[in-house]
Amino acid sequence: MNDALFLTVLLPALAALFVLFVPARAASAVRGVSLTAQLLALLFALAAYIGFNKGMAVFQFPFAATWLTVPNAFGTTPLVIRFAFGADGISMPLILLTGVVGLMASMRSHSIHERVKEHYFWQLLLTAGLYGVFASADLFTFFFFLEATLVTTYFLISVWGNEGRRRAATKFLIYRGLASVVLLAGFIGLAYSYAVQAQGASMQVYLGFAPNFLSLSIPQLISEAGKFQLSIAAQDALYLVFLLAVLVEEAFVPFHTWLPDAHEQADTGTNMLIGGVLMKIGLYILLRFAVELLPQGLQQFAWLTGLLGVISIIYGALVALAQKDWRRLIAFSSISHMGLVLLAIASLQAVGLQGAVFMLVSSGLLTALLFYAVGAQADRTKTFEIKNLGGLSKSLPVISGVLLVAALGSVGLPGMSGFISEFALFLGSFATFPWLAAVGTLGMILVALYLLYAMQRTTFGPQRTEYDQLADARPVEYVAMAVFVALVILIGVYPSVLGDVVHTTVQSIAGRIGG
Amino acid sequence: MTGLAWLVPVLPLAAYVLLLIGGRRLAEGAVTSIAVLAVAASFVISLAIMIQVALHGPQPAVTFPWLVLGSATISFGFEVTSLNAMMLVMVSFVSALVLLFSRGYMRGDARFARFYQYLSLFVFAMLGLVITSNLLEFYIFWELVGVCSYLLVGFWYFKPEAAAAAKKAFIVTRIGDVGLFVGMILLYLGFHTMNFDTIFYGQAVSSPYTMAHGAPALLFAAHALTGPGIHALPYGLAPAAFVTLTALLVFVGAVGKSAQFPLHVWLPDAMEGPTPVSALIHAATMVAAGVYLVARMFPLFQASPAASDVVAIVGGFTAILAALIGLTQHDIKRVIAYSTVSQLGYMMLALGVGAYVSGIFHLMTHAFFKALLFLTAGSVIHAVETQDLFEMGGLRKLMPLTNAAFLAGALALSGIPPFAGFWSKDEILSAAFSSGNYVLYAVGLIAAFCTAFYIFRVYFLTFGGEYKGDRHPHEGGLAMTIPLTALAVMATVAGFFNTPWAPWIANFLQDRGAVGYDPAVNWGLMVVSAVVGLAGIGLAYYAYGAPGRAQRMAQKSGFLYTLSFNKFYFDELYDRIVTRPIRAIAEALGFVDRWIIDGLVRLVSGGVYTGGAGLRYGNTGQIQTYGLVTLFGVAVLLIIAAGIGGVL
Amino acid sequence: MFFGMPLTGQTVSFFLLALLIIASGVMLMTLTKVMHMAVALAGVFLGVAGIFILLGADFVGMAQILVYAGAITILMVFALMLTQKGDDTESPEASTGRSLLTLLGVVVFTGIMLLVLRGTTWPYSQSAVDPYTQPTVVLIAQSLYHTYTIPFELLSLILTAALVGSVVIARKED
Amino acid sequence: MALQPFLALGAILFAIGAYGALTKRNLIIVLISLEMMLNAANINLVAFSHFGKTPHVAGQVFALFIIALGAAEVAVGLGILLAFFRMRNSADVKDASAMKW
Repeated sequence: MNDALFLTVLLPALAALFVLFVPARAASAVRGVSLTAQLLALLFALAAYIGFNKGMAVFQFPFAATWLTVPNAFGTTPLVIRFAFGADGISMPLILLTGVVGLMASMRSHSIHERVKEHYFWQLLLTAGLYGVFASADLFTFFFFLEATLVTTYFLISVWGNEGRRRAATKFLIYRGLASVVLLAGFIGLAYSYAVQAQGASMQVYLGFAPNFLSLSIPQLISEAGKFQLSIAAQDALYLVFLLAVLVEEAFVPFHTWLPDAHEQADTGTNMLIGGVLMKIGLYILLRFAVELLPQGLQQFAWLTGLLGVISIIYGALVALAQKDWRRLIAFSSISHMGLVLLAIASLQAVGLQGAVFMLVSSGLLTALLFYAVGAQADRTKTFEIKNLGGLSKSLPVISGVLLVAALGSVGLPGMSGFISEFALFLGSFATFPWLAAVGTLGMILVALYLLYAMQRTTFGPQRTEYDQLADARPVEYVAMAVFVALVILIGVYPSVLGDVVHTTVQSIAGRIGG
Repeated sequence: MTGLAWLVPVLPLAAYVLLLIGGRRLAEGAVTSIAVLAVAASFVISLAIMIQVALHGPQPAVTFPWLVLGSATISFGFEVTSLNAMMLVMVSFVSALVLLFSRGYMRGDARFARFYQYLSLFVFAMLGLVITSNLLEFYIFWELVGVCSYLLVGFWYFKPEAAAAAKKAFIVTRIGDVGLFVGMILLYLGFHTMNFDTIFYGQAVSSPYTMAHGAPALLFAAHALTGPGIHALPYGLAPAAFVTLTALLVFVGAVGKSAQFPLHVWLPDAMEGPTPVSALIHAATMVAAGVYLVARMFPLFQASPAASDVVAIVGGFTAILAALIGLTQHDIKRVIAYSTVSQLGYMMLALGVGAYVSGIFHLMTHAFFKALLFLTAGSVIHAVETQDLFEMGGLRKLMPLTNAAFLAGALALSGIPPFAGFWSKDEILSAAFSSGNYVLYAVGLIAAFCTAFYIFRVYFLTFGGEYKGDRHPHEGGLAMTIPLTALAVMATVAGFFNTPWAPWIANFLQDRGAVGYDPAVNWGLMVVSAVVGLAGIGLAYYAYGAPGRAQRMAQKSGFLYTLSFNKFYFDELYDRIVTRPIRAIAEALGFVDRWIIDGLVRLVSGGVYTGGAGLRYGNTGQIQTYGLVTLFGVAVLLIIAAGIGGVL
Repeated sequence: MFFGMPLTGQTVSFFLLALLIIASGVMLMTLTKVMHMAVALAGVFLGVAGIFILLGADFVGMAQILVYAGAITILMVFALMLTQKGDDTESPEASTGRSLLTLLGVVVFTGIMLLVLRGTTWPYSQSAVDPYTQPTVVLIAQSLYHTYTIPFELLSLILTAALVGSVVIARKED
Repeated sequence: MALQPFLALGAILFAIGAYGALTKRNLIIVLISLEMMLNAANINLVAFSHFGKTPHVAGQVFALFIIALGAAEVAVGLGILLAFFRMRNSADVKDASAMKW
């Protein structure tokens, strides 16, 4: 049981290695292995989620293995590079989200017929990387898995994408690589500052001084953050570094142009993983590192963070209104929704943070579902162009219905996960930044505007003759879409299923940062 | 019985689930039976609850925790007060009849079961909205009502107008919803609770102190101004300002849902949906929700005179505006739709001047006669297959039952005694008069005149004269006639529930003390409103009794006619100042995004690429050149090293 | 005294050898005829060998004569002859500009080096006599077969590989 | 005798070799110049071996290694040169520029 988390990360990676030894001709064997591994990983994640102690705000299911020891790195203390895992109330839901989206993306990849083996290899590795990012309890481990997601996604886009895939993949790689570099600087600064501070040698962090140990362990950093505070100057500087990394990582305006391009070019399974999970990492970084370890830096720049969030909300929504391709529209919609999360984090309220985690999960599920439904539609109509679609309710009632559910969920309809997320995060942000939040609510109107517009053009209206003979959802698609819809509605109707896991952790963070 | 109140909304939900699972395999009759029986059972339970409330007073709210949010727990639950007991009865009654009527109207539709499925969900959402004890839960059902109306208005999705109307309805009401959403959040920030009672009275008061408790406004004001909430009021707002702000935000929600000016534009377009849907939306569910919201939040509005004034003025303005537009429309359903907007304006007017009972009473009577009017219109449309008034005529002889029913509804709407509308509308007008709002009274009176004119215009054009079409109109089946009869009876007699000499409803709603403002009986005003109504009918008879006269009248009124016919150009105005600018901004931003922001990115990457390609030419392949450069490099390094005195 | 050094036999021979080396080097850079160049090349290598012997490294000096002055010089001459096309003059010269530029670089470099040499205090043992207690051959042998066994063996490997490799590369493909 | 004259000689010889390696266009002369530079390094090694703070024979050993490696280098270099000459019918450095762009 205690190893469930570690196994969750390990399984897809092992399966990826295993896939390498399956002959390429045995495509169905490859699919079978991949699906089994994803399913098992999901089950382990589920087991961890169920076994998660909701009353505790610490990292649970700890697992640590030393990978490398640099002896005498700091005087006589060695520098220990570890693979360490653990999950708290913030990461646990995201791990489960990874499992669900990973499995569904794997099912979705049935429509891949070229270089099948490689596709599943990279997909499994990407899943392992995503699990690893959320499950890691060590800065090094985190960064390791973050880079793993970067490389794997690059290959997934650049090999199985559409015509412009090379360009989009390179853009993706450069942007996120850049974000990683900035993030690495932030990590080093964070670990150094805390080490210096813990040693009590100096109140100011400066480069010439080397502490005589360095801890990369996230729980330890958090516990140190509970004992003392970094200097304001250090917090401010580090927070800005993290914010910059997250802005690029999470495709916030104006560093966003890589996301629509990537989504437009990638295949549907990859899009589900990117939109559903990968695009949550940036805000997870902010929640994990900025909020917990740099509270004063966040407080200092909360207005900036909130403002950037609102800009992304409104800008993303307005640009989404002008998009002609479903995938680009979803990309901008996701930018807009992530702006809400940024606004919520800036609020520094327990409710807002809870709403932020809710929104990450909800938007993950809904974005993946939107991509799935749109992909299923495009499988049949061969187009993602909104203006080339129309009247699909007639020939594809089930897929259209699911698309409608996903759209309404994104709009924030009560009874689905989007609403409770929006409610909680606006509750937090109205308490702290009423004007920013008031502008942010415009996004709630705009999202209805662009999604319903696209819906109306796609599924409503007179049926086009070329779409008369389309076949509706196959059983495998039924299953995938039903799982998503069920989860979205479950969270919407009974949010405690998610809220109880998140609550204690968020509450303890808020208590510590005095929000 | 009140313990079973949760069954009232759950039964239609069960019907929805049942139809969702097995709807396609069931025959039309079975589908109808499931849905109608579920709602009818709800009606029976509601009736029992209402009787119990009348006998024993309201019951305490039943709640259970739903979500722990921050440091507070949000509970869900339901409660039965006199207000929502009455609403439950009214909603379930009208809904059951509309569901039954749809059996005939939708016969043979390819998605018959789907239609009933949506209707059941719609009814569930409305009943849930009524019964809830908590603002967040209220909002959830409120949005669900909106979505159901979206689905139902766009039911014939293959009609582009229907799809556009559904979208418009959703987005326009969404604007109001956001106002309510913000109001709800502010209320929560101020009072740290979502429960209505706790918001109004500072504590979760149990049965004797629900809505109908004596002088709630004072209690609320005391709570808001001096109670524990004062420390929690956000942004350092003064209590009075805070109450006004939240009340106005809540009212924005009601404006959207109840199609009040300036968000009234969606309701007439929503006529593109099937007629039973219109009946349901206009009578019992969607638009009633807005009025119900204001009534439910009445203490909040009572505590803020400014907000109340806004409610009254918006209501009055909407009443006259919609009535004027209704004068000239050609589409039978549109006329009735504008009449709904207008009547909802009356209700808002009533609530705004503090006439709580009158507003709710009018909501009830209106539900009966408006459902009746829509269903008769549906019956007519079903028979003649057109909605244009000028292609009908002479149906009095061909469809006698429909004729009688429509006449009852029209008389009720016009406020002719003793029909239902007379009593409620008169109460509103006398409340406006006796509260000193003479302008609003005058506006209401003019609107009443217009109302009588336009509805009898419809009557004379539809049922009078000779039939102009080439079909053979006849009455619908039992499924259509039974609801018509039942509603016609109600439209005729419902007014007697609350006559000046027997104010049953007023007593029921205020069984624990007066709420708001109850005008004294004023026989003079009653005569005036009856005369105005009759005058409107007389003018309609004069204009449409002889051919060509109406046209001359229209020509004489000139541009006023054009203005009214084009609905005062509100659609065009919004198109110019809202829709198109937003779309233009979106397109411009899309352009900026693609060519300027991404263009900058491409410029940077292109610059790097070009720079790299240029530098490549430095790579000549001439090893001696490399060596020479290296030599100079080493020399420079050495000079530097010598200059700074070594590098170690 | 000669340049601040006592005018001993050692000093004189050093300056003579240095003169030989530099003169041969400069000649090598200026001459064009192959045979003249061969002579100049031999002069440089022999002069260096002399310097080695002067420094008491007689074994290295001998090796220098054998390998450089003997084998490599001959090899170079052969290669030069093999690649001559008709006339026995050197193939086209580099441009004057490049030559001058290179000269400038070289002079700057040398100048700095010499200045640094002059300015540095070298911690050396000022022994006029041979510092080695044993014949250098013995010392070198001990060093090679004890301390540097593995590099020594690797070197033999490299030589073999170079031998085979150059044959493979230079062989006519047919 | 002192250390500096030897080091100075080494520097001058190195400079001459560098000049040749950078200006001569015949590949063989370039190779020869490189050998001269190696020799200059050897002079330094041996000089340090003799005049070092604690004189040690290791300097001579390294000089021997360099001589051996120089020989190997010349062998391979000439092999490449012959192949190149056969291919291009030229021994000009300027023609050996395939590794550009």
